[in-house]
Amino acid sequence: MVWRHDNEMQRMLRDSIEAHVSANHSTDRVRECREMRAGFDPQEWRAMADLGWTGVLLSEENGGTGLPLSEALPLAEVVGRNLIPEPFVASAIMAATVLNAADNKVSQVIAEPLADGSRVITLAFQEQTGMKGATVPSVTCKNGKLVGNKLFVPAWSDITDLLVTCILDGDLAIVFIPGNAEGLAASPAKMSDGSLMTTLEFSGVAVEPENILLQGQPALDALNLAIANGTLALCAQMEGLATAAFEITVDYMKSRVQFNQPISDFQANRFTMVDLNGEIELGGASWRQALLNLDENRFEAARVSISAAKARCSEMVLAVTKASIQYHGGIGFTEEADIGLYLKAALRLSPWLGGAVYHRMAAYDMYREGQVDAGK
Amino acid sequence: MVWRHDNEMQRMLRDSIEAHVSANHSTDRVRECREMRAGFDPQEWRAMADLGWTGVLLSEENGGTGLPLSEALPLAEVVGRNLIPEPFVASAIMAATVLNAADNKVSQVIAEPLADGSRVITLAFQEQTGMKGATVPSVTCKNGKLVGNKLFVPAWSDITDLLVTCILDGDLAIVFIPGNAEGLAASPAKMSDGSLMTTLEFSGVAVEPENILLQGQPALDALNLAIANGTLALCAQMEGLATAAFEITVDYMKSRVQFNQPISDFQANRFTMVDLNGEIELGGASWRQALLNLDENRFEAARVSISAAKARCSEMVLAVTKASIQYHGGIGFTEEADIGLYLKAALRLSPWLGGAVYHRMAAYDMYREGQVDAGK
Amino acid sequence: MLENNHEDMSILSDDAFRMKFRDWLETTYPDEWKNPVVFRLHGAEETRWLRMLCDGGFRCPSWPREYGGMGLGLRKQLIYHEELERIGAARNVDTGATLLGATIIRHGTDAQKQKYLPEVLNGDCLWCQGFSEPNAGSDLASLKTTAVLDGDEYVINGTKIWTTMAPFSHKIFLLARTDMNAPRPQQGISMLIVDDMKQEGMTVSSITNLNGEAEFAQVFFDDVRIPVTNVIYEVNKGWDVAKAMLGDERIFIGSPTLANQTFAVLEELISKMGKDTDTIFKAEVAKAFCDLNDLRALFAQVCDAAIRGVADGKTYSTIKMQASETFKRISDTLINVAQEYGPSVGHPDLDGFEKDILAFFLIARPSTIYGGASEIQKTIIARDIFGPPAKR
Amino acid sequence: MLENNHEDMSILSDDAFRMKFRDWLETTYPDEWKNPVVFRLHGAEETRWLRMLCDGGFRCPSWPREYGGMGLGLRKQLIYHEELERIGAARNVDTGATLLGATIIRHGTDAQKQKYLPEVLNGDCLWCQGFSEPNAGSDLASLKTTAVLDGDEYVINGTKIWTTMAPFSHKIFLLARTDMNAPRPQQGISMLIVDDMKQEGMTVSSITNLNGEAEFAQVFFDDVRIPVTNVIYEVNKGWDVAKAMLGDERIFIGSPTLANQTFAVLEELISKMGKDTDTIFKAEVAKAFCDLNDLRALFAQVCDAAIRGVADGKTYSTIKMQASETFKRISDTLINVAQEYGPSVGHPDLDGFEKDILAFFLIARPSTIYGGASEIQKTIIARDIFGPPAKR
Repeated sequence: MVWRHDNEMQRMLRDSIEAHVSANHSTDRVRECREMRAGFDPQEWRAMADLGWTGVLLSEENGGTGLPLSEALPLAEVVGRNLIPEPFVASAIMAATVLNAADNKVSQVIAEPLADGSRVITLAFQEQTGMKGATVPSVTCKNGKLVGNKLFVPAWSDITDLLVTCILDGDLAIVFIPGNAEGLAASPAKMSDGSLMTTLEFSGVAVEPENILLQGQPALDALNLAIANGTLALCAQMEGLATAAFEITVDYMKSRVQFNQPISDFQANRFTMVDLNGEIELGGASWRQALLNLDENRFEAARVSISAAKARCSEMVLAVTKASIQYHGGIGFTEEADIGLYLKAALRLSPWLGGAVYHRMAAYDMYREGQVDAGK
Repeated sequence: MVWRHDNEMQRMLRDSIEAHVSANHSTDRVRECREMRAGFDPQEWRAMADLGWTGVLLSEENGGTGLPLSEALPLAEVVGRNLIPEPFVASAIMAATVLNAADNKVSQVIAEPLADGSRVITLAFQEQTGMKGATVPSVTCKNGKLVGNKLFVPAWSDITDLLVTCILDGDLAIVFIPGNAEGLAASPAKMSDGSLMTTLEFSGVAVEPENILLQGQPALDALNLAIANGTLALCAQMEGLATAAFEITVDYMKSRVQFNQPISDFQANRFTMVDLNGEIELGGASWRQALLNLDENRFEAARVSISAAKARCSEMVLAVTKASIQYHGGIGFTEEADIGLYLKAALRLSPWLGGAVYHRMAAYDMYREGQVDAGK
Repeated sequence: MLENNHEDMSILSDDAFRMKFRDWLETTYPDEWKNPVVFRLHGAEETRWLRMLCDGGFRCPSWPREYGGMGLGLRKQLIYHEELERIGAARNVDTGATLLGATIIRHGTDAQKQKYLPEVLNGDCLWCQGFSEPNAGSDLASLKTTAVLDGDEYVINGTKIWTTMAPFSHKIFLLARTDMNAPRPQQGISMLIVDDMKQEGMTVSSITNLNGEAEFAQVFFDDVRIPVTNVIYEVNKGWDVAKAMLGDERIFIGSPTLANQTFAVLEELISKMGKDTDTIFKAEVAKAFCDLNDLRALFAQVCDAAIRGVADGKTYSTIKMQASETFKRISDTLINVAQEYGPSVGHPDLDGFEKDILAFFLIARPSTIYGGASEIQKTIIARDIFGPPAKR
Repeated sequence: MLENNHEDMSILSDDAFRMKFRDWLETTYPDEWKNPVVFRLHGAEETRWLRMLCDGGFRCPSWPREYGGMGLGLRKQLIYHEELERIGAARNVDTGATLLGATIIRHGTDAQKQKYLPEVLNGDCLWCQGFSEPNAGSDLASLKTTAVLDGDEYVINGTKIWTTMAPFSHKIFLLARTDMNAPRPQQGISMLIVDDMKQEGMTVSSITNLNGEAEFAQVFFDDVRIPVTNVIYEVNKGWDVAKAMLGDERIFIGSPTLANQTFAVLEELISKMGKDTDTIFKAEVAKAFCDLNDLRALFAQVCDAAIRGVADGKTYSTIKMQASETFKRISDTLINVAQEYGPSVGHPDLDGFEKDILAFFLIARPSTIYGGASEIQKTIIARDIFGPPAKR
């Protein structure tokens, strides 16, 4: 994709990341992490923090570098491209967005260990499958006690703390809950990529008043922005993943000889790969356009185009990795081949924050609502 | 499709038809008929009647040969394969099915000119787009007067008479209305294949008591069977059409040289045609299975499988004819090339009696209803 | 003589230019040509429109001002096209400006420039392009039309097909084989001009398309004589000239305009049919919507790349293929959603709906054939991804 | 000695046979193997099951009774498979009966029949098949394993891969090159038997698949010695023998069983997720339903044709490809409908739902690779439609 280019800051960031990744990361490490309890390595999380990854979005008051989202997304691409298992999007993008919005003394206290990589912060907001931004939570905070369940919470580990959405005095609120809080039960489920997706049950977890980070409209705005930023970063991550799988497959196809020619010479194979290349291009274009809308504060258009981008990228990353397996033949179905790691990561990322079927309809629904509003 | 075979009766019928068709029919005639007012040739309708086509399903009392549907369907295939514009399915299958169910003196009077080809009979029952069998009509028959509108009525012409569904004394009824009845206004619209699709407005058309052919459950059963038979015949017609378009395209691809080889040598083209061949096979298998269910009185299963077959065949006939245009290159986009006639006929047949999107969902809904019933 | 005496709009800000052209269009563009059911302007209509543009100072956006054009960069050219789309302008092929003119400016002699450019500018002369032949479609290099030198004239024999707007054109430029012994088929081809479509030996035979229009034709050359000065650039270098025609402007063939129009009709249709709340049909429209959204995003970004000068052949091929395939797919959706109304000739019998959806569907068919069939685009892209396949 | 002493079920009516087998299955089939989450029986489990069948008189439906089989025609074999599917039986590969046994019956010597058939019948001996090699997958004829005559022994060197159930098998039959100078790659290949997977020079190296199972292996042959009597049919005729293996029974690889199972899980899933009234997800399931419906129809009709003896290679290729592609597509739908639950290892954390949907998805992946990849099937079908492509 010669025709796309980074700006100065993006290029600097990308170069520094890629240097780190090629020195410290490999598919061997991906396999090792899959066997770890949390599916990622707290040591490496700290190393990433030292390079500024975990604080990339965090404001300077929060101990970060406060870069805009567009500058941070090359990181997400590299995370995707290299199957880096640490919870970059969940924590360094989504939780950080909420912390930036909170912007008070407590958020600084919470943000600091995220910035230095000693803790992971994750946002627990989802209570059902599929999603279209913020929904009214059933989790409540009454008399300082949090009650209810959250589903599909990513990035659960021994060093994870939580930002939890709940209803407080009839308003949406986001509260901070330490991972080891009393009354919190976690049921983590292992995913195809080795990561955990966790159901959290809050049975009267104490919420200190100073841990109420946001409430009312600011809470809703922060949640929506966190989901928007997270979805875009996830798109970038999926594009990175798909691009890497595509390249690995192209190389394999050029080397694999059947019937006296490399299988990359067979026209049907070539055309299928061209179609997939087109899907990657469309996915990449789609989330970049959505990012532009968000950057330029076209919120209505951004909502629509983020959903469209997520639909395309979710579908594309599966299409590319599935075809990659097919073109690897028997090899592709072995645990030993790296390409399977890409498929299993794609399976995890594709439905997270809402899958293709869901977002495609959501994009059109929101577009129509916007039109109807505009038409009033 | 060597592996499918006709039974004795089917083979006899097919041979006789094909002899007639090759002597009397051509794409020139298809073009001529498109310019005719009704989109078909009453002369040829009579010739087909002489060969027994119009009476193929009509019972012997009704002046026909009373063959079972399965024996009549090779005719529908030939009609599709040769783009025969006369309204075989609408009249000789659907209207005939109702007349057979009526089975009384009047039906004989009505059926006779159908059997001898002097008249066309068509069933006017549809009042909205998409369909899933019989629906409660809004057309009413009160005090001997028919009032209301029918949409998408096929086979309208100077020699067409009508069987109309309506509500009579709170029951579904099917009544006979001569095409020239007073109070009947027809608004025919020309379709891509030259045929007419007609909106009929009944503003107090007189219904003679003896022209009430069927009422209550028998009317409903007859209507459902007419739609079922018509849908299956339409599937057979679409399979015939798709098969012919496929063969024409294969021949063209073998003769068209680009880059020093016939375009049939390009693997991507070959594989796409293989996929389309698979769709034709699935479509053919699907309607034959549905026919078997209907023949063996498995009505629940028949309803499901007829919808599935219609979905597959409707989609398949468009896929095949669209690809046929693409593989004909510029030639395919000229009025002069025959292949365009196939596309235009496919456009007409595909949505008639309900399109693919509709029937796919209907098939699954009916299957689930059946399961739920069975589960009770 | 050629100089554009109108205001130099290349020095305006993008927004100022956009508003200037928009104002002009809003006061000038004929209502009867808006949101056309007829897709393209022909003949006298086209001449009228080109003259209006010329009089307004909005003619030939890409030509340098010294040749009478507007001298706009690619970004302003894109704005120009966006504004035409916004007003719902009918398409016109304008082969004279976009292909012939650009080529003459780049490769023509002074005499050719003096002779041909002014009459293109004021719309007096409409051109058509003679490249494809009955047996040289996607495989253009296998063309067989010959031009044999006879004194100071070339004598042309052969035939061209799919010559768009030939029945309405005054002149034609074509590729013909001038060296029958060249080692490779791409060599020995020259680009030639025939100054009069009605001159002796010329026959134009209209071809009616599936939609009933006669916009293109087969053109026969039977001992057609032209002066040697009617060669563009050098003899036997026609292939290079033809390739050079595919400049930045080929990006416009990847524009989502037709897909946009079709989608607008789709939305109107589903609403008129009362199916806009029917989830199952809405899902089809949602798919079309997302396809279009992403195509537009890709087009915008490829345009940026083209403006930066970094768009490559693979990128142009990608956007061309995606644009035509999306147009086709959305027109398919239009037909599917229309159900029984789909095959209606003219327009469906639906109150207040007057769009010819069948025409949209039919006109979309060849979009993946002309201007480089999808198969050709895929071959180009595959070569970029994998390298060329081994010769066997 | 080989004769089947059980009742001759080939003379029963189809219905009587069906009910007889059904009754036997219902009283005999172990509950713990029903509707398996583990897909296939291995090793000792398989031996136990084969012995149960043998004792019940239901072993080797296609073998003639004189060799101890049931001597059933294709129609009754289909009924046999339908009843196994009905009870939710686990699949077992049974290479010994379906491939090796059938081949020995057709091409083996009397000694080979006496030696090999009884132990296949009673389940004592499990076989695996050594065809594919690391560089000879779809292109089987390019295999490189050699067998060199040394006295009255062949000495085998080389390696086989994707050898299904090799870790659980006692014996292997393989293709090896016995004439290195044959003019065409298909010539000079023989089919050989190695009587002991543990004999000197044999190494079986398990390969773990994406689903974490170790059902297949790479098998290495390092100076493995076998007697010349272990050649099946004639020396250098192994290719013909291998092709002849693809008899009527290859229809079973086109069976919709796996697609059926996957669809049943899909329905259970959507209901457990409470999405069975959500139109947009239901539409995905409806598509899967229709795909399955049509596949089943096609399979039934191809079976009829096979029974009539008129199914040709194109038809077998079509049903194989459709069955595997449909299985794969429905498993894709399963994952899509599951949304966030899709990637769960084991099974999703959904009350009362214990199906491993990820395993269904992963196991579907190679279905379009093994047994003739979809690309190979398409090549075969295309040859039937168009004839072979010209040599260039």
